[in-house]
Amino acid sequence: MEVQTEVIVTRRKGKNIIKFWHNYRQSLYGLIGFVILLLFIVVAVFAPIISPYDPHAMKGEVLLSPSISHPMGTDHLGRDVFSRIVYGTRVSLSVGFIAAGLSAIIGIFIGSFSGYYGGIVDEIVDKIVDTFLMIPAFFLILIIVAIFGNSIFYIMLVIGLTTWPQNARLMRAQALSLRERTFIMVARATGESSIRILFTHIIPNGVYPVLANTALQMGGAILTEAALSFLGLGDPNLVSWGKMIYQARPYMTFAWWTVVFPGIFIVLAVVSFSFIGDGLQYAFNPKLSVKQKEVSA
Amino acid sequence: MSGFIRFIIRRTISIVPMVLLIVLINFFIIHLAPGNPAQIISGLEQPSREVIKALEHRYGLDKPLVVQLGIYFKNALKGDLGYSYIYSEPVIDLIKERIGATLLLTLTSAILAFVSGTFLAAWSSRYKKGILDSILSILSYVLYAMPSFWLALILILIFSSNLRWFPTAGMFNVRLSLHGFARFGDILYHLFLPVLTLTLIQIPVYFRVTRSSIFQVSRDEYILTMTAAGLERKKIFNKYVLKNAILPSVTIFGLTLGYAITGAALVEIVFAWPGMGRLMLDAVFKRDYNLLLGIYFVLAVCICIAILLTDIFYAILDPRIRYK
Amino acid sequence: MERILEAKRLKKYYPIRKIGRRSYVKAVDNISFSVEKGEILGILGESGCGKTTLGRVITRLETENGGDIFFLGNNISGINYRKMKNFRQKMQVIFQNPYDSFDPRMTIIKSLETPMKLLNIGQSKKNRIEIIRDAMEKAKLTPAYDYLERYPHELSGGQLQRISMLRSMLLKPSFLVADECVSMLDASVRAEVLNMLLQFRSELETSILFITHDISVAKYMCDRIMVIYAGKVMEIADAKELISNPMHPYTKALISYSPTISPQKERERFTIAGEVVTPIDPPPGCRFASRCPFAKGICRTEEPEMKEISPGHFVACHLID
Amino acid sequence: MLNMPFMRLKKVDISYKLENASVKAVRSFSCDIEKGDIVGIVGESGSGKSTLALGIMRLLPPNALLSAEIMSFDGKNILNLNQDELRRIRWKEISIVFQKAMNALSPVHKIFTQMYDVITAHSSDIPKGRAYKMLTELFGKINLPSKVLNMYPHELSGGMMQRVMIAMSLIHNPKMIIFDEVTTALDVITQGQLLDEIKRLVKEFGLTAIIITHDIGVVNEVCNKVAVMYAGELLEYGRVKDVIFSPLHPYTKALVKSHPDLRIGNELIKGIPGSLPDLTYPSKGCIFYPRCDVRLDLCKDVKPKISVLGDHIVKCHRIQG
Repeated sequence: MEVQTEVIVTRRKGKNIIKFWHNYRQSLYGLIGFVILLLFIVVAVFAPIISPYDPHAMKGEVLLSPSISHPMGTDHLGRDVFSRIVYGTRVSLSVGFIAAGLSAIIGIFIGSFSGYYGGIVDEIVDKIVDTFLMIPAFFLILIIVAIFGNSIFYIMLVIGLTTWPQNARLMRAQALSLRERTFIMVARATGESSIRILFTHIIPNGVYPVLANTALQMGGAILTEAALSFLGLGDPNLVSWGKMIYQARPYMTFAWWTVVFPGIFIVLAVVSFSFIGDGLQYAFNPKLSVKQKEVSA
Repeated sequence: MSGFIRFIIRRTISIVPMVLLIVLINFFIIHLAPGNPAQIISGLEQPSREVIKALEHRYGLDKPLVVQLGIYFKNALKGDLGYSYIYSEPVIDLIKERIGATLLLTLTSAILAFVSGTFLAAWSSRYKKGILDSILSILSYVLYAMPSFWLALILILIFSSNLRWFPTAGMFNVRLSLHGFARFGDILYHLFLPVLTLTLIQIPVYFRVTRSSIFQVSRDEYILTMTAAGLERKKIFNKYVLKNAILPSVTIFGLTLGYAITGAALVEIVFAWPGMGRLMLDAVFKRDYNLLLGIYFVLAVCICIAILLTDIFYAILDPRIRYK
Repeated sequence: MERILEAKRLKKYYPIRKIGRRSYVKAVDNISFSVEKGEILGILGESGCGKTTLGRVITRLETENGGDIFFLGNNISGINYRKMKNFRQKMQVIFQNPYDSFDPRMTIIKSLETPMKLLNIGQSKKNRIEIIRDAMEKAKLTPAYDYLERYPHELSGGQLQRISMLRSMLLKPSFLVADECVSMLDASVRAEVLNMLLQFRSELETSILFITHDISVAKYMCDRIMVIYAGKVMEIADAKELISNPMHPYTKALISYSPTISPQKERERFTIAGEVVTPIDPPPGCRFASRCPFAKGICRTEEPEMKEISPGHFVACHLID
Repeated sequence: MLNMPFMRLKKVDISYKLENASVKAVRSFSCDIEKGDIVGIVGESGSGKSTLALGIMRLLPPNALLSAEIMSFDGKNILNLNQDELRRIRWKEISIVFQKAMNALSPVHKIFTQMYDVITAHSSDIPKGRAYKMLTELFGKINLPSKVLNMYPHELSGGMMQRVMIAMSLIHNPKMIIFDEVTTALDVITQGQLLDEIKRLVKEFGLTAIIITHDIGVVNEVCNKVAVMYAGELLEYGRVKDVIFSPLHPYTKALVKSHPDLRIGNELIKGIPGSLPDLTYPSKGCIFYPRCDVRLDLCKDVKPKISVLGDHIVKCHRIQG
């Protein structure tokens, strides 16, 4: 009998994933974003194979306009713009994933603890989150990077450490409303411990908006890194899209391609993450409460 | 009405801990930064022993950390933000000179974005699921994803370098010394591209929030009541849907200002706009921490005030808020 | 008779923040009662009268501000979470909203099995599943696996509420709080749930605190009924006695306004005006005075004492001697 | 159309188009309403009663499909009216009061503003001063103080808001008002007060009313006729005293039996086993067949015809008319 239940549970879990995908597909944007992101991942992983030239090699002629041998032209040092963009994908994607991932983890924990336990700790967390949300995080990131150094790990870490309040606020709101839900009361009344409730009920049920927001934050992190690089604060050892724009700016008026192409890729990457956020919202939109609505209607 | 005044007082008080928190962040950054805090505050590369002594005394740097924090608070709230190392001037004076230009840019674009974003949302919601709606929606994603500095560069490329319609840089023409109305016009002329850039990148936020809010409000029960009562559709939309649907965008107006001011700083650098962005860039390059922290503090306080004002405006629009 | 639960002068105040002075909603104010073994005590009142708060304080989901609760001879007021664990199995609760009583991400079997596991019922998972299946079949939720493998949103409200009752009953509690457990259900399913509750009572001799706003349901279910208004007890009596011989003006109004399907249509209404008041910093005197058609001077200055007017029938009203 | 009743509905069908299914919410609903009637439409959740009300008002959402043989009101065919004609009929001839009074008015406009807009929607040349006087008078009739006009919806209690909505429905002296679950969210006493009010107003204004509810008790309190709906179909229709006190349809009988009542003896109430049929599928036989305890073989595949016994209508194979 035990076996039978187990089988059933796993079967249902598989079904959930299918259902998730079914819902996700409802969003055309989500689908497009997913495809673009897949392409970007492929480009990032296979950068050495895809790029026709060494991104650092200053072999070609200076400021060549786009042609067959240099599809996106060359920059002021004769480096192939396309190859540099391909390598830049690595930086942007890793900044997006790691910074936003960190931000999500911190946000989920702080938000769910503070929302579920409430009390004075919650009030303090709420004030801190409010403050962080109002004040432009970018300036804080800028200051910290300017003072403490600008390696890519530092940049990711700082972005993660300064953007969690958004996630914390979403998670806190979820925890606050879940706390009043009947099944949480039931769990308390049947003696489940607070930690257990937090990890088996609150976080699994409330994490969805945070995940959708994380997709958006991945795009945000890419933009932040680009802006830092544009200010000359990017990692000096890496090729990044923002840095390409920064370096090409003086030559912009007679070599538009050096500025335009990297920018287009930034936009494309950020848009794909926004699209995915859109798709996730469809997928997570809990239709579980449909019946409840029918009753109250 | 006393409820309203009480609300304003309560909101004003609630700003205080935020300002304190910002000061706290600044304080910790100064102390965690490499180098001697006294040196940072002095704004000198190698301040003399006397200067350090004097600063240590003035800012209580020889006292325990808690006392230092207290002194730092007192100074910051008085507007004493230390000296700038590159300009050898009090940070607060440098900021005072430039904050006007930045606020002009930020507020103009924020208000324009609010108005046009809301208008576009109202307009496109009439053609729900049509082509126009789809185009606007995709456009909103793209604009949202656009780095402000890159959009600024592209606009310069098109409108200044190629078409030569607008100037590439500055706030006014330094070669002409215009006065009165002509000067005002000149500033507007210079303002156009930077404001356009900033407005464009902010429109998506308002557009999307208002659009989904119109969609939601249209399904609210009171709209059904009004329809049942035989009100004309146009009147229902213009009076009842819009006023209710605009509330979320008013809320985010304050919260978006932080985003706007970030964009503004970057755009200022591209357009050589004589605001805080330029100052910030200099500070970054020459590692003028004091100036950086000062800028951060002042901007944060400005945003807090702006949010307070939007909250009050919101309370005027929504009668429910005062009693919460 | 064995006394299962006794509440003495229970209080629960909620602070309201205002600039200047602190106000309190006195949701439960000095309420005392007791429940005997196998008895169903009805707590009857309108929205906001404090009946749900009372249920939550008793089940330790909220902490009281004063008073004592004796459960199976132990004082459980102010008891900490760890110690309460020993009583969890003995005291269960069923809530109003069946759709929300189950974690939407868990199958029914998981929701049923978890509390049993936590409270050490059944030797193994297999054993527990067998117990659950048997209980399901006894409650005519058959075939059991048809329900157990499902997610809550795939079941109807009536089914969920019956499973929710089953979940509590599997723990064999000696005391059950049923908080408006049928108010969200349709008439045709409501009867099934009520009858199931009655059946449990007779099988397990479980005492039930039956919280409801519906006097007709209270009459059907309860042995005794306690009427509360704005956080205070107005009247308490044997169910039949209370309905046939209500003494308190509020009880009279409740009975008079309750819709009925009896043919004698033209009854005389015992009319009262106004709406339910929230007890925020309530003035002295009887809480019902502001709406009572017979209120005298004393009703607004002095709080009425509980008086026993016939054996087991208590009323808090100045007008009754 | 001389011998047409005041309102005639014949074979009204309403279905909602969903993503990959269509829900038949109302199926072949027919009934006649005479002038001065107070008709209760009673049914459980999912019975289609509220959808029917929206259908009569022609206020269905865009994904709903309405078709009917006849839908006439006061000699007018309301099935073929265009948007503008509908707009002119709404509120002048028929008005509706919704269940959730709290959400039925815009939260950011004062009540007077909204009332005034409703006034000017049909008579544009009324100055504000006169409208104010008119509304004060109207509010007086419903026991509402005129200061309510200067308030916002959130400042009122549920009962007050429901009164405001009733006042609003009366502004243009309509011939008919539909009350859609207006007392469902209210407390017993407030509900009773409001029902008394409605009864009085219907007489005073010479109205015809439809009262939609899930509570047969409410029907018995105010209505003279009742239509029993189940899963979108009308199963029984007639005078209250016939339908409730000597029901013919097994569903109505079961519904009455599942109703705990204060004034009827302490007999056992009984639920109806099973649950609502899936409305996405067309039903071949009697809609109540799966839950019926007196079903015949015939009921499974053959739709019962409407049997007319005087002014009592039943849809059941066991009843021959």
